[in-house]
Amino acid sequence: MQSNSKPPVLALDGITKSFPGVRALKGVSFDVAPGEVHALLGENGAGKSTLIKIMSGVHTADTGTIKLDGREIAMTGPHEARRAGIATIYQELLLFPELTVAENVFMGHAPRTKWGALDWPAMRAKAQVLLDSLDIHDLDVAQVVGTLSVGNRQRVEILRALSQDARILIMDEPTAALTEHDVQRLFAIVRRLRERGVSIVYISHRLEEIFILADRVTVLRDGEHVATKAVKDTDNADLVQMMVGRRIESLFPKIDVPIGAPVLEVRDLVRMPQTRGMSLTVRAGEIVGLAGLVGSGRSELAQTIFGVTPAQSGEILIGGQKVSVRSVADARRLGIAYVPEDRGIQGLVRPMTVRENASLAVLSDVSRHGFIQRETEEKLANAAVRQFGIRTAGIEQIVNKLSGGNQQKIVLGKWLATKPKVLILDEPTRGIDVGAKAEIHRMMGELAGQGLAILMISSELPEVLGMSDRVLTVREGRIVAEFSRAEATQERVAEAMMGGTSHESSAA
Amino acid sequence: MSATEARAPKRLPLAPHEIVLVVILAIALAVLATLSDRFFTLDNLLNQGRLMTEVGLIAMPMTFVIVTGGIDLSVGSTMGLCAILLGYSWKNFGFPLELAIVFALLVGTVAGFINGWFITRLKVPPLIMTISTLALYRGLAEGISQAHSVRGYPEGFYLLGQGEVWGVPTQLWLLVVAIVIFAVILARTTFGRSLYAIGYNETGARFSGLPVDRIKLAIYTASGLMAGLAAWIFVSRVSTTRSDMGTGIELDVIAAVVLGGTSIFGGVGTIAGTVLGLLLIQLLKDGLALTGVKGDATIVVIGAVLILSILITNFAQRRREQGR
Amino acid sequence: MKYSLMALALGATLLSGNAFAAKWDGGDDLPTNPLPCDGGAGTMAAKAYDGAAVTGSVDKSGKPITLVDVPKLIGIGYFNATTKGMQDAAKELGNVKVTTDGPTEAKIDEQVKFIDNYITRGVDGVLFAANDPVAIAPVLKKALSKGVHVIGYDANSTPDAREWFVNQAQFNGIAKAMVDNLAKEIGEDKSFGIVTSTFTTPNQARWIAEMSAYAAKCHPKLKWLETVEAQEDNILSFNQASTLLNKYGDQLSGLMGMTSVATPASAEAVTRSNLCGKVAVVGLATPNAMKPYVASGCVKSVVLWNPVDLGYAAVYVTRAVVDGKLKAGATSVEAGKLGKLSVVNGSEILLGSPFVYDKSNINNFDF
Amino acid sequence: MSATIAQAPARKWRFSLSQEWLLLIGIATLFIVVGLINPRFVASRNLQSILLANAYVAVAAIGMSVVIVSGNIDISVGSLIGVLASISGALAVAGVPVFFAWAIPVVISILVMMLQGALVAYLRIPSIVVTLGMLSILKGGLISVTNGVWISGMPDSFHLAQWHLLDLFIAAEPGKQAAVPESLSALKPMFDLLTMPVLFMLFLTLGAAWWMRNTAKGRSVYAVGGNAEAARLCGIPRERTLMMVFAVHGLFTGLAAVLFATQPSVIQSTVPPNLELTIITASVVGGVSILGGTGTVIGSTLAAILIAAIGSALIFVNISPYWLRAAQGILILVTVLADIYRRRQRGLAR
Repeated sequence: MQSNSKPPVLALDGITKSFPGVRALKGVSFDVAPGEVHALLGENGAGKSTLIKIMSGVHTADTGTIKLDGREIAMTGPHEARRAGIATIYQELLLFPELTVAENVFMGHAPRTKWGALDWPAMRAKAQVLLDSLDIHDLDVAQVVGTLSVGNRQRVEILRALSQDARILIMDEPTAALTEHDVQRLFAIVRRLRERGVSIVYISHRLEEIFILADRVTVLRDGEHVATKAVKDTDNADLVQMMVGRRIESLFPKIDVPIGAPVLEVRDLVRMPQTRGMSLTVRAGEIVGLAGLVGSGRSELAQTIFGVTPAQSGEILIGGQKVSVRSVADARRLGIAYVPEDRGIQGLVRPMTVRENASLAVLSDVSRHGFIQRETEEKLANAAVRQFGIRTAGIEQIVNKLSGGNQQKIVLGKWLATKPKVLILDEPTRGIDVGAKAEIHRMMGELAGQGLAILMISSELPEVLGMSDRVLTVREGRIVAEFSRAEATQERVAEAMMGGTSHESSAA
Repeated sequence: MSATEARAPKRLPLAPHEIVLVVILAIALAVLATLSDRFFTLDNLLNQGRLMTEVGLIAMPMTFVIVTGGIDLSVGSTMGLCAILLGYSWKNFGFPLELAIVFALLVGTVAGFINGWFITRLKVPPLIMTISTLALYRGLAEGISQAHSVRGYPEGFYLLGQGEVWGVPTQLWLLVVAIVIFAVILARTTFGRSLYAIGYNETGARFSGLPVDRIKLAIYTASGLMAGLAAWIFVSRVSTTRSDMGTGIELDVIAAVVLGGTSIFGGVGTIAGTVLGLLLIQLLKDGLALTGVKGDATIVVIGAVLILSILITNFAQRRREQGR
Repeated sequence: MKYSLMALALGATLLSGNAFAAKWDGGDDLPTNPLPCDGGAGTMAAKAYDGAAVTGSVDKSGKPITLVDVPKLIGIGYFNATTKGMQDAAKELGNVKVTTDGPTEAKIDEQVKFIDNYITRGVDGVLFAANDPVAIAPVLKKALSKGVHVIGYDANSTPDAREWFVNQAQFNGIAKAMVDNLAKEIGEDKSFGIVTSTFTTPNQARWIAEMSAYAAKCHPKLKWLETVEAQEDNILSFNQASTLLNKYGDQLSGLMGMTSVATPASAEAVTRSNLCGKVAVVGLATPNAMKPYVASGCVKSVVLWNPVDLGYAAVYVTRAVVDGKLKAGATSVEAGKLGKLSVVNGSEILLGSPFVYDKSNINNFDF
Repeated sequence: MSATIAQAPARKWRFSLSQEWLLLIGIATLFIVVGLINPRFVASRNLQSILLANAYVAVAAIGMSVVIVSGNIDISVGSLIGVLASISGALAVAGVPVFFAWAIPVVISILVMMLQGALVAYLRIPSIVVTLGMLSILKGGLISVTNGVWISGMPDSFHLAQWHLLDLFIAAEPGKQAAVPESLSALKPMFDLLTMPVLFMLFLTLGAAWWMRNTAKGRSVYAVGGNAEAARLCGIPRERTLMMVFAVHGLFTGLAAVLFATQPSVIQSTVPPNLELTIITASVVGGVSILGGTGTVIGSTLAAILIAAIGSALIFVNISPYWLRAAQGILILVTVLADIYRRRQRGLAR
């Protein structure tokens, strides 16, 4: 292992950090060698975020030392970290939507003319050089960031880190919001950076990525360091066991259930520009996987069925009856539920309590003549907490303070309270740790078993393949292929998603 | 284990900011009452209630609007327009007075509806929309009235603004009813819950199937209606109709709502807070005047109290969060 | 912008044409009573006392009394002058204490609240200058019913809401002075514009209506062009006056300022446009604000009563009422250095005829 | 995706241009149409009146735009201008050298605004609350202190707003119309237009636009207004940036107050009614997003001119004065709707 031979560029030793009431880190040690991809694993709450925040200067450690190139440094703020060449790419991309790519890259350290003014031409030129160095050719430095895809926004963040001559790049779940195609491009970029000698701390819940990309892996659990191993010395089951502390039988506990009559039928649904005549059928007890790139129209299709953006033409049938869905309220009444892709914005009202979120989609059920019946509402919320095993201090807990997995369970609970016939899940396990992921998959199986028709949108092909009875692929607003569970393989689905264009070549 | 049913500690009856307000109000009352023996009398307090009714009525829907993260600056102009049309339709169209009142309320409702329609349909930001109609509605009032005031209403008309029912100013009953209705709606109904949800996260509310646009349309319309009601009471109180009625009332209303702890960013606020804000402003104005402080100095005090009360709440909140 | 064009064109067709209306914009529609052209006294029918009576007041004749003065608004030169007159009178009398307090903007509800608070606080008398004659009436009646004497000055309320009103000058008298002076300065067949505060301000509306009636009767060829609103704001007044000058060019020979803010601002506009001598400015104003323009010869005459005297008289009248010296049916009242003032129109005390300041006497005044 | 990329270049440029083009076209149309109806409207004397009398609004709107871009708002600005004008006048009357009578109010303005900035930045009170409170304090305080006495008798040289460009070079005596040399007489109308307030408006607008676009500090305002958290991680602290924003706003407010105070020969020591609304309207009609993060000061200056020109134009086309305010309201609404329509067309609606 090349990484072990060189002295570490960054070494943390015996790091302890407490927050009021919580000990987030208990004597954790961690190091990164030059040109190494070091994966950091752990369930939510294991202390990963705290550790990277200490590395990037957002938090200060209570005890422990941080050494850069063997010299101990005092990390007093993000400024210090940046000066030390440590850059972080957070999960929630921190960009300025109204400003251009070039400006986003150079915000805070823009090139100046000799008069002290910003040197726009130089800024654009430098940004272009950075783009070229990473072989990115579909991004214009003058574009406004707000109009970019998620993948491109992330590239802007990476460019920003590189523009500051970062030697250590911390990436917090960089693939969580990416399409398969963008994931491949990210991998290419990461490899390129590694060749240049940049060290990368890589955090992901997708274990397969660790094996593709990382040199070493460190696992944290409950704020403690469990192990650091070379990737070649470990395997999937081993990692999961270290993370969870117990064995997980299967990530995709698919249960075979009898498939019934069609529940949801969609015919030639049109909503320009993203839904251009789509047809599909989901039957009772069936899980249909919908694969496609971001921007292919998969989420838009779901939102059209759900009434957020009502259809311009085409038919929706529920249980064989033609229905009209003009609003979310219509959809809800017809038994359509949608667990959206963006949990924080679309799925939940995060500053509200568990109780208030749990009842938000069924306010009419917990009220009489428009007055909310507090007891009914509490009963509903408590039932959801029990049924989905939501870890919370109580139903009066503010949702924002819960982990991603628990938040997702609340969204699920909120929509299942509407007693739907059709459940549309959009990226149901994005950014959720392994344990919770398995739990959600298990629930999906159970729900299908109860006769629910489930349409699942996912960018994670293993999830699509692992959970679906049938797989549909979407491209450019149309459904382009259908595979049975037996037919569906990673290659075939991916090829259908890309449409066999030259896209793939640039990713490799 | 995970699925705990243990309830979070019972909520305090009042939010932290409201406690701050109650304390300030109590101190102010105590000090002012010792300084002037005419201040803390039933007569004076009821009279103050009469004087704050218009601002109070408009502050109710304004609380709703601000809770959703919006704002309505056009209320003063709407009030002027309604007042003018009440008098104008009575005098020039020959409407019976009852009809003229209904007409004025209707005009207020339509004025609010127009704000709401542009805001929900064309997505004009509320501040910009209502800044425009602030000018427009006042302009209509001026144009229609041609600067003539309408006077000489029949005696019975003044009962609302100047009379008493069971020893309490008539309009105060209306205000109390409005406060109860709006408070119950905000705290107890699905509508109220929806307002908070919209204020915190409009997209999330939309994706939960709440009729966001219809709710917003409803509250801006309610804002117009209450401005119309305030216009009716105001005309009845001062016995005349002029196009400049209600000028600048929007700032008084917003000051009361904001002092009451409603967040200008949406999601936070209660009617109880707004009522406390109203009382504090009105009683400070009155009490200071009674103890010999001039009007201009009183404005200074109110400005300082506004900033200080929010400051204290912020500090208290931060202390509590750090203590966690 | 296409839309704004359309709106503009539409607006122009719909709303234009007021220049040919018989009456001047900004006047009210109450009956007018123009004075005879030759300067006679005009017809004034003797009228019985039509003011109200105070109930339940304590007899404080000769004893110290506390008064509150609530003008339309505080912070403008005119009411500063009336306040000064009141303080002068209080000092002379020795047994009167007057406080001036009021809203910072001329808003009717604010003024009502101020008076209401002072009634609660307990004063012996309220002096007021009404923002609206009707709107202020209920609170004044309340004062009367609580034994508080109520005396108006400058701007009247309805007579049944106060005891007496100290009238600075009859509306028709002011109107005659203004129009006669204008006609004298610009000539009988010339055109002019008016700068007023707002169309809803009662005194200004009354004056404009009276001027319109008087001009129709005595100066029929004088041509009114336009009235513009300028609040009580000197920058806006200046802008509006400039706009009139720019719009009408040579056509415009005179500007009338209806407030103590508008008149100096109009003079300033004329001065800055280098139109002194070509455009005459006539108007109501306090002498101090007009001194530079009168001195430069840009303004020949300013019409006004003495607001200091007005405030002074108001306090004397109140004292007389409290002492029982001024009762219904009286025909005159003693007012210190001002001498005997006569009672007119039932329950009004007349300060005198409007006064015309010019270069020769303006420096004798300082307010 | 490729479609977006194809039209990507120059989008930002076109966007920021058209924001201002819309207003410029509006102004031009207004002048042409009203000029055809009444040629005196476009006479240089009237143009001068319009520009001169509203230059201070435009200058104040520059500061307001900076504040709004940073995601805040200031409704105390009208009251502060009233207070500063009185201070300026009082200093001049008291015999303080004229330069200090101009400079001291500007310094006070910066300090007051920084105080408000501190409350917003460090104590995290929403700007609307801070400035609403300050509005009350300033408004009441001004009358308490001055008792509403008007200020007059300032020395001639105090009246900065009455200086012309040529005064600086030719006339020794400010305030008087300079004698224009023969050789330049053809240009006289232009020189007449360039009074001090207009020059201030021009240079401050261009200067501020340049600063907002081409300096790190200027861009940091957009950064904080667009995404305060992201800005912090770029080494741009929200707190210090907001302090700077309010200080800059204070500078422009102070200058606006001086232009305001040095115009009339009598200074009213009351707060100009609704001035804050006029200034905010100019910023907002000028295209500054009330949500923060976008907008330019050139737009706000053009909007200030447009609004002022509308007010004057309506008198020139003989709109009944009773309907003047309604017509103004409709025109503002139309401008706002045109802007929203335009954004929609370009898919930029939020």
